[in-house]
Amino acid sequence: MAFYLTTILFFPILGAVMLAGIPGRNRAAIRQATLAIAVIHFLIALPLWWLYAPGGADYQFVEHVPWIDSLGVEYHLGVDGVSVLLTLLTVLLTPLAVLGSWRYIDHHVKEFHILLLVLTTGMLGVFFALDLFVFYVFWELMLVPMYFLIGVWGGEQRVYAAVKFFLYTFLGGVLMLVGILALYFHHQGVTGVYTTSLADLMAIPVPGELQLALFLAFAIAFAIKVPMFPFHTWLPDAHVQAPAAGSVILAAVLLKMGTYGFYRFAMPLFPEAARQALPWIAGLAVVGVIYGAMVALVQPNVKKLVAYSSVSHLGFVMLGLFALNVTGVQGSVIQMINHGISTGALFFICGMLYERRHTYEIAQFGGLSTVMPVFAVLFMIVTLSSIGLPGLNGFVGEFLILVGMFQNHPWMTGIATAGVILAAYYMLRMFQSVMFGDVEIEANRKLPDLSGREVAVLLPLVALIVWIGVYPAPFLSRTEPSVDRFVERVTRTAGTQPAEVAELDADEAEPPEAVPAGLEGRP
Amino acid sequence: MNPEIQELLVAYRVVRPALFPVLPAAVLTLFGLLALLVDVFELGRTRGPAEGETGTPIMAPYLALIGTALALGCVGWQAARLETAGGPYFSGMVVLDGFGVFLSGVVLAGTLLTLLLTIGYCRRHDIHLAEYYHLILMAAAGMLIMVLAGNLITIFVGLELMSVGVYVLTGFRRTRLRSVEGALKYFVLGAFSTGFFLYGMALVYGAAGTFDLAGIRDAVSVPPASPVLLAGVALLIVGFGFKVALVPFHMWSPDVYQGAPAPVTAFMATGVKTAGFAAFVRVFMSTFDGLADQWIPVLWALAVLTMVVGNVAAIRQDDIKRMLAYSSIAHAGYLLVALIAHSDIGTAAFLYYMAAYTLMTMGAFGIVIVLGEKGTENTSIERDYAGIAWRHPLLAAAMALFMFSLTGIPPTAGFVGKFAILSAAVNSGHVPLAVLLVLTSVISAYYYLKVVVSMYMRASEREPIRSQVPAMAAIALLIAVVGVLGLGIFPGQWVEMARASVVAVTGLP
Amino acid sequence: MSEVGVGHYLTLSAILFTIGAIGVLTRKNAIIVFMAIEIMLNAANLAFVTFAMSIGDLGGLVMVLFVIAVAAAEAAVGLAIIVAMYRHRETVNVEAFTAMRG
Amino acid sequence: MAANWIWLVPALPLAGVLVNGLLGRRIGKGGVSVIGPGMVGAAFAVSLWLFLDLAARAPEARTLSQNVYTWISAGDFRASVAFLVDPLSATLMLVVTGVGFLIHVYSVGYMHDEDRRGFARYFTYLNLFTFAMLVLVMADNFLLLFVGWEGVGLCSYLLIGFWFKDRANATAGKKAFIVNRIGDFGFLLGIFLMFGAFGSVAFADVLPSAATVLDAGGPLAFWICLFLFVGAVGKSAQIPLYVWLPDAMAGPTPVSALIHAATMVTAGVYMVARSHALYDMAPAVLAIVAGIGAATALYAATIGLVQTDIKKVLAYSTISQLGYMFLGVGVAAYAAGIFHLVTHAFFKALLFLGAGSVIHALHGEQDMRRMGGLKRALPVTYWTMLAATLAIAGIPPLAGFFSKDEILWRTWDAGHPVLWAIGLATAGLTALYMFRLFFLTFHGSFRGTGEQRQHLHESPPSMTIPLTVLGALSVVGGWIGIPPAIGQTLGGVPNAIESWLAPVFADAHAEGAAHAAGEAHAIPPMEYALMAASIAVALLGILAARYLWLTRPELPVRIGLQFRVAATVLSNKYYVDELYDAIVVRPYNALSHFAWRVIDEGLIDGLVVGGTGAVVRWQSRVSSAWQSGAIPTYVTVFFGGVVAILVYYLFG
Repeated sequence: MAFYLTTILFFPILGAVMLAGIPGRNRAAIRQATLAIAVIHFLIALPLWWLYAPGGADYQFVEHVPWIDSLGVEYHLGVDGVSVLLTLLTVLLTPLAVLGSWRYIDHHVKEFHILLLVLTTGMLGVFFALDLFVFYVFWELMLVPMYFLIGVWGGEQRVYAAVKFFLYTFLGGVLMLVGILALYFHHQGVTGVYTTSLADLMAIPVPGELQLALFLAFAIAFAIKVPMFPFHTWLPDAHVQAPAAGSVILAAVLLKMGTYGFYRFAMPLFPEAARQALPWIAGLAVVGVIYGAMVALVQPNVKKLVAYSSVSHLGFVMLGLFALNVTGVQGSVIQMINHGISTGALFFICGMLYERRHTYEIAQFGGLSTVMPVFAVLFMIVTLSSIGLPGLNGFVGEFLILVGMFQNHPWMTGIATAGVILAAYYMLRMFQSVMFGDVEIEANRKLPDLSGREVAVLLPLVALIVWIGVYPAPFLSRTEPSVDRFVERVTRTAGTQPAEVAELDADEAEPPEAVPAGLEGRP
Repeated sequence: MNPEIQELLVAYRVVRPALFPVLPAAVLTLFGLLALLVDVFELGRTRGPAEGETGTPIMAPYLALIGTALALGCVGWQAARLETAGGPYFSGMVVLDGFGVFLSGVVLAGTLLTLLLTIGYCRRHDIHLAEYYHLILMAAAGMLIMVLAGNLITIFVGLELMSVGVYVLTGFRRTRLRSVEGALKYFVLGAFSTGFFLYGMALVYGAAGTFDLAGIRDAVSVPPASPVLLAGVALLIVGFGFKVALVPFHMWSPDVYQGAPAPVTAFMATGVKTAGFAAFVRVFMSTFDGLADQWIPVLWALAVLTMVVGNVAAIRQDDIKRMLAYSSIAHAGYLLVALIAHSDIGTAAFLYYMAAYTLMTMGAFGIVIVLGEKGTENTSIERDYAGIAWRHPLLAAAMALFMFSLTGIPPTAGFVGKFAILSAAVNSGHVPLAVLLVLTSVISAYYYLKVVVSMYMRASEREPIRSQVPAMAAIALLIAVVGVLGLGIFPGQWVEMARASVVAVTGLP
Repeated sequence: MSEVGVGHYLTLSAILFTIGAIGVLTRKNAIIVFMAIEIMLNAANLAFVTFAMSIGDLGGLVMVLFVIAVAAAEAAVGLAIIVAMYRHRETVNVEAFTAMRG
Repeated sequence: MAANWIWLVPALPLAGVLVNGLLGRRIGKGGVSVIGPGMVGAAFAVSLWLFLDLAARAPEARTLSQNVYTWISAGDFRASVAFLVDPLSATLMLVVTGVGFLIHVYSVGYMHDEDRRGFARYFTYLNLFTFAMLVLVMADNFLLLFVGWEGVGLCSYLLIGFWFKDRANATAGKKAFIVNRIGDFGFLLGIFLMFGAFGSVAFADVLPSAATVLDAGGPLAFWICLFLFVGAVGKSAQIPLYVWLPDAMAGPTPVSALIHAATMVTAGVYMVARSHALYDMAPAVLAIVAGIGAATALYAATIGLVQTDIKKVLAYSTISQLGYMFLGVGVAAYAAGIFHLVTHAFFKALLFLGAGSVIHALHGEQDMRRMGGLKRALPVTYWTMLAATLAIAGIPPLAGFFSKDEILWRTWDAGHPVLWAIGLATAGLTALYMFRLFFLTFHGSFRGTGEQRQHLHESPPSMTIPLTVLGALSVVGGWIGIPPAIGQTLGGVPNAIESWLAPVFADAHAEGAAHAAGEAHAIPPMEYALMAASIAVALLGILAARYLWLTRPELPVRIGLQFRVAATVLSNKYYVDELYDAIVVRPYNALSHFAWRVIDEGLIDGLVVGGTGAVVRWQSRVSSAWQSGAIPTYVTVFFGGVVAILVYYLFG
């Protein structure tokens, strides 16, 4: 198990290389091969679910290999509960994305699948990285394949959307890079050691003003990715233009990198600044919740509507992170997964609509329940999940976020809670326009219902929607210790820092008790 | 034994170690002359198509290649022997230090790649003169001299050897207006700047009483600086600024880059810039070390202007060579930031970036070169590059890699280089400069992406480019690709090497 | 007072240099521009010689030799370029060559 | 142990959902007809068993609970899927499964014309509803209650829009869901506050300690209760969130009977009663509850008076009766509120089913102006409807009389004469509009088309049997709650329901407990007087209805013309929908549009992002302009640079 994470991380690249050997003309073979690779990848990563020991070390499956000695950069990977869940989400969505693109992608099939696999590696790297340099490398790396996915296989405005996506994210990224460097030299100034290791950087106190500035540098990068209001305008364009699989990955995983960034880097590294900025960020999150819901309401385009709904949903996630208590953060984490599942499914659904009618205009549909009953059922469940119906996954996350946040910031939460009304409004309105009523447009009269392949795409997601909604305990329990530590770290006051750090070190030095044999703790 | 021979041997034993630092330059010169000579005697040429016409030189290109490779080997030898290498050489006119050796390697790598790319280019565009190779080697020799110079005179000589060669190379396709126009502009402005450079040298000489870099440092280390010295420094900044194309001394470069034959442009963008910066950095980091407070503000302003103007102007270019010219102006701005950092970290960053920059720029021009067709270089991004990704997938992928590297996206050499420069800037407290650097990089992303967009996301509306990649060019491109990725993914030893090379530069004799 | 000193030589050199520079700035004829540049180089030569004499160092004089050699080389190349240019446009007006711009 | 089998009650309908939903098309209509009602019937049987098990215990030991699993546990927050069966929930379980079973059976007949897929879908939804409603009433914590709460809302949405091909139906469903969500928003805030105050949302933690944690009349208690009540207002269609219920009549009629009359809409009443320990700490909110209840009762009754759609009349009647229930719980007569809930479930379900039978017979006709004289054609329907109408009108000894009177008396007794008067007036109006409906439908002459007349037929047994059963319940249902005032005269007949519920309500309401225990104490003479008054008012209403719509049918028209403004306002339901549309929906939509077009596309994307791009492009043009291509320009710029640096060094 020494290089378990590395195996997971680079397996898709290996797959991509193999794929490169298949002649581009043989599309079926490429699709099948990619599917096989993605499924194997999923199976390789799946044991994480069991092998990860929630009560064990902070980070597990840790890998530590010197990389750039002179800069103090190490190839340092590890996962905690949150990254385990996000990893599994990622590896689950990749095969589904392949399946979902089976017919959607009809040109340059080989290149598409290669990029999809490379993208997977990029995303996983972000979730595994315990070194800021490594993190940044993967953060930017995944930009490239996504850029191509949008730009080459997207809709009419694809180039504009792709470039906008790239520039927005890149802008945030480079500012963060300056922040990383400032922190790096600050650490060197304090300890005399050059390092980009997250744990080491977390161990030193950062003076107030510097901390705030650095936090902002990180926060802007992540806020763009989340995306938080008002940094969100790249999202609708990117989503509308991206091919179905691209939208799915974008919504389900890429956006999580923003919130994950807050969780893993921005907030633990700069806890005091995070607390100082809390009213602003939480305020923006609340605005995002309401604003996203409002703008979603008036969209004439299904995909754009779902895109704006993401702005709203991720506002909830941000709110939960800044609840700064375990309940809220747990909700936030579970909501990251939920959003990935539900919105991922919604974008698959958009893709299925598009495959049939080559349009996303809501007005072009109507009455589809009659002609596509199976589709109607699945679409309905996903819609309900998205509006947070209790018993489905969305509710668990939203409720925990709100109940957690409410304990600290009742007014903001009160406003954000109104989001649940608005969500019902725009989602049901869209659902009704697409699915209910009589079939009025001739082209819709003979639409085929979902094929077996399409059902296979949606079914796992729907199963998860119900599972998390009904029995979220396995998910919550896996993240609870990690979230505990996060909350403890972020809420700790400055005065107690040295002692706490020492304690932390002591903890790390002890062999983790609950880790099964053969798993490494932190060295 | 014949006493004369013995005498010669003794002389050789004395001379040999003294020649050691200039060995690569000597090898280049030798082979350059050889290439010219064999051609003069019409050796190694194919028969011309008609009686009395010249054929294609066969031997000259390979002589040039071999010479460059040998020179590179000599640099390797130098690197290996660096620690035991004594000095001073040529009374201090030449220094042999890690800094110089590293950059010699970079220059020669650039030259080698240029040559590899040139051979196919010349064949395609019917350039059948061996002088071409001769000039490249001589210019490269000039560059090496600049890189190792320990004296302002040496710098000047190297500079001129390089410049004159490149003037001619720029106008080499003399039947084409643009080539000649480029040469004219380069020449007039180059000579003009030489005037300033010389006058600056004179003033510094007047203030310090010597041309020797170490001597000048000793002389000027006592403040306050006299106005004569400051004026001299100012004019040296102008002179170097011209060679490396800093705004506002950059205006020649877009026109010249666009007009010159593509391999020459590549050579200029890499070799000339490297050599210019090498001397620039050496003079300012060591010789004018004590005057840092005086020159940093000026360079600061120039860096800001260079990064902004270079990047901003690039976004509206359609000609890829012109776009790359502006891009190289912008990169000069980044490199200047490393100099402004005024620290070992900064210098190491400079070295690393120079290597990375050479590889990625060379790669980008390499693609430009191989995509040319007989009679046209196919340089329009919008028209010629549209949709080539699906016709030439490997070339396009490589081009995309170079573009992303120039943008600074990991895992490429460009990213690590930018990381290094940013580190240096932040470490020295030039955070605003660092922020400006990254913001202008975002602008740069726009025009680099434009190339990618055109290649991958636009449909071609012209008849397809028929282009075969000559084997030599393929090797060059492969080297560039491997280099860009290698320096990006495993930058460790290169960073290490750059760091180690810096130690020596401060220990200037 | 009336002794011709370093200051005078340097002033002359500076004046020459300025004349040369202004020549480059104002004249359009490539050959005249080139000659103006030569004036600048020679102004620098004058400065070298002056400083060399005042310091008592040979370096400056050596430098002048290099400059003269380089100027000759540049003249050769420069004139060749001007000839090539004339072949294209039948003019040596530098403003006539603006095929590349922007 | 009975407690170990509690889960079976909700699980049975859930099994029905799975079978009907997944295999519905395979097992066919016949299979679905067995599974759908069968599962609910089985749930009823289990409920009955649990009820008997409870009844066999000592009053203070009448609590069964079962923790199925921990649902959510995150940080301090914990919520379980756990069920509580106590007298209150047992009562509701019986109502839900019992009435639910009858309506399921009825539906088999009513929905007969649906195709296979639709039939299965219908029973899937209906079973799902039963499941959710059972979760709601059996939950042992507020969060699980909320699950059921939203679950029933979902089913309501699905069933209202069951015939989704007509966009109006789907729209009505959507409206119901969204308006309910507004209430749920309040409910959620209430839960948040409660969790903050108590650190738990379980009944067992919150309710017993309410008196110690909350200050009586304090702001915390006030806000918790008020927010919870907002939820109740939404779900139980009270002012100002009642607007969805009349539209909800778009659903199939059995659905209206089950969801929009008998069970779901009473969830608010149940919830207030369940959390009475909290409400007792917030008298101000109780006053609001009572006030809104009374106002809604009267208000809806006035609208009901002029509606012509038979189901709309019943819908407004439901709103009105729910108002009564809130009036009851608002004056802390929780048992009385629940009592009315139970009796109302019987007679209102019956009224809807009867109306359904009529509609069925008339092939979908719902306008009373095209009915009349159906007495002969639909005898079973007629007689059962009569029982129900009398019950709702409050004629003794039918069900409605006892429960309604109990509420009125307790209102008076609690010192709210004004609310009592409103209640009384409403009682009169209820009798009036219900008999208007009755007379217009069954008496007089038939006003429909000839074709309709030919096809008039009594409904099949699957429909008439439930009608009969409910008819019987409407008659006798009230006898479980005979007030002492009558009970003592009858020889000590106890108030069964009150004493049954006493363990639930006793702790907070000592007086009620004593009252309920059937202890003989002086009956104030006022109680008899008020009783007489309400009977008189009811009779008056019936007579007036008879006069207006049977004897002088042209008179209502004349009155309408006379008071044209009032009539228009009433028949347009006080223009409240239009009002909401104007002050909420349209501004919200307009604002959304503004946010999109102006803020998103204009300000952020246009001005900031586009502006940045424009500035860069403009700069680029400027740079290009300098790059003129002419050597003199280049030299000049170059020289400018030289001069600038020299000036900086020599003069700077």
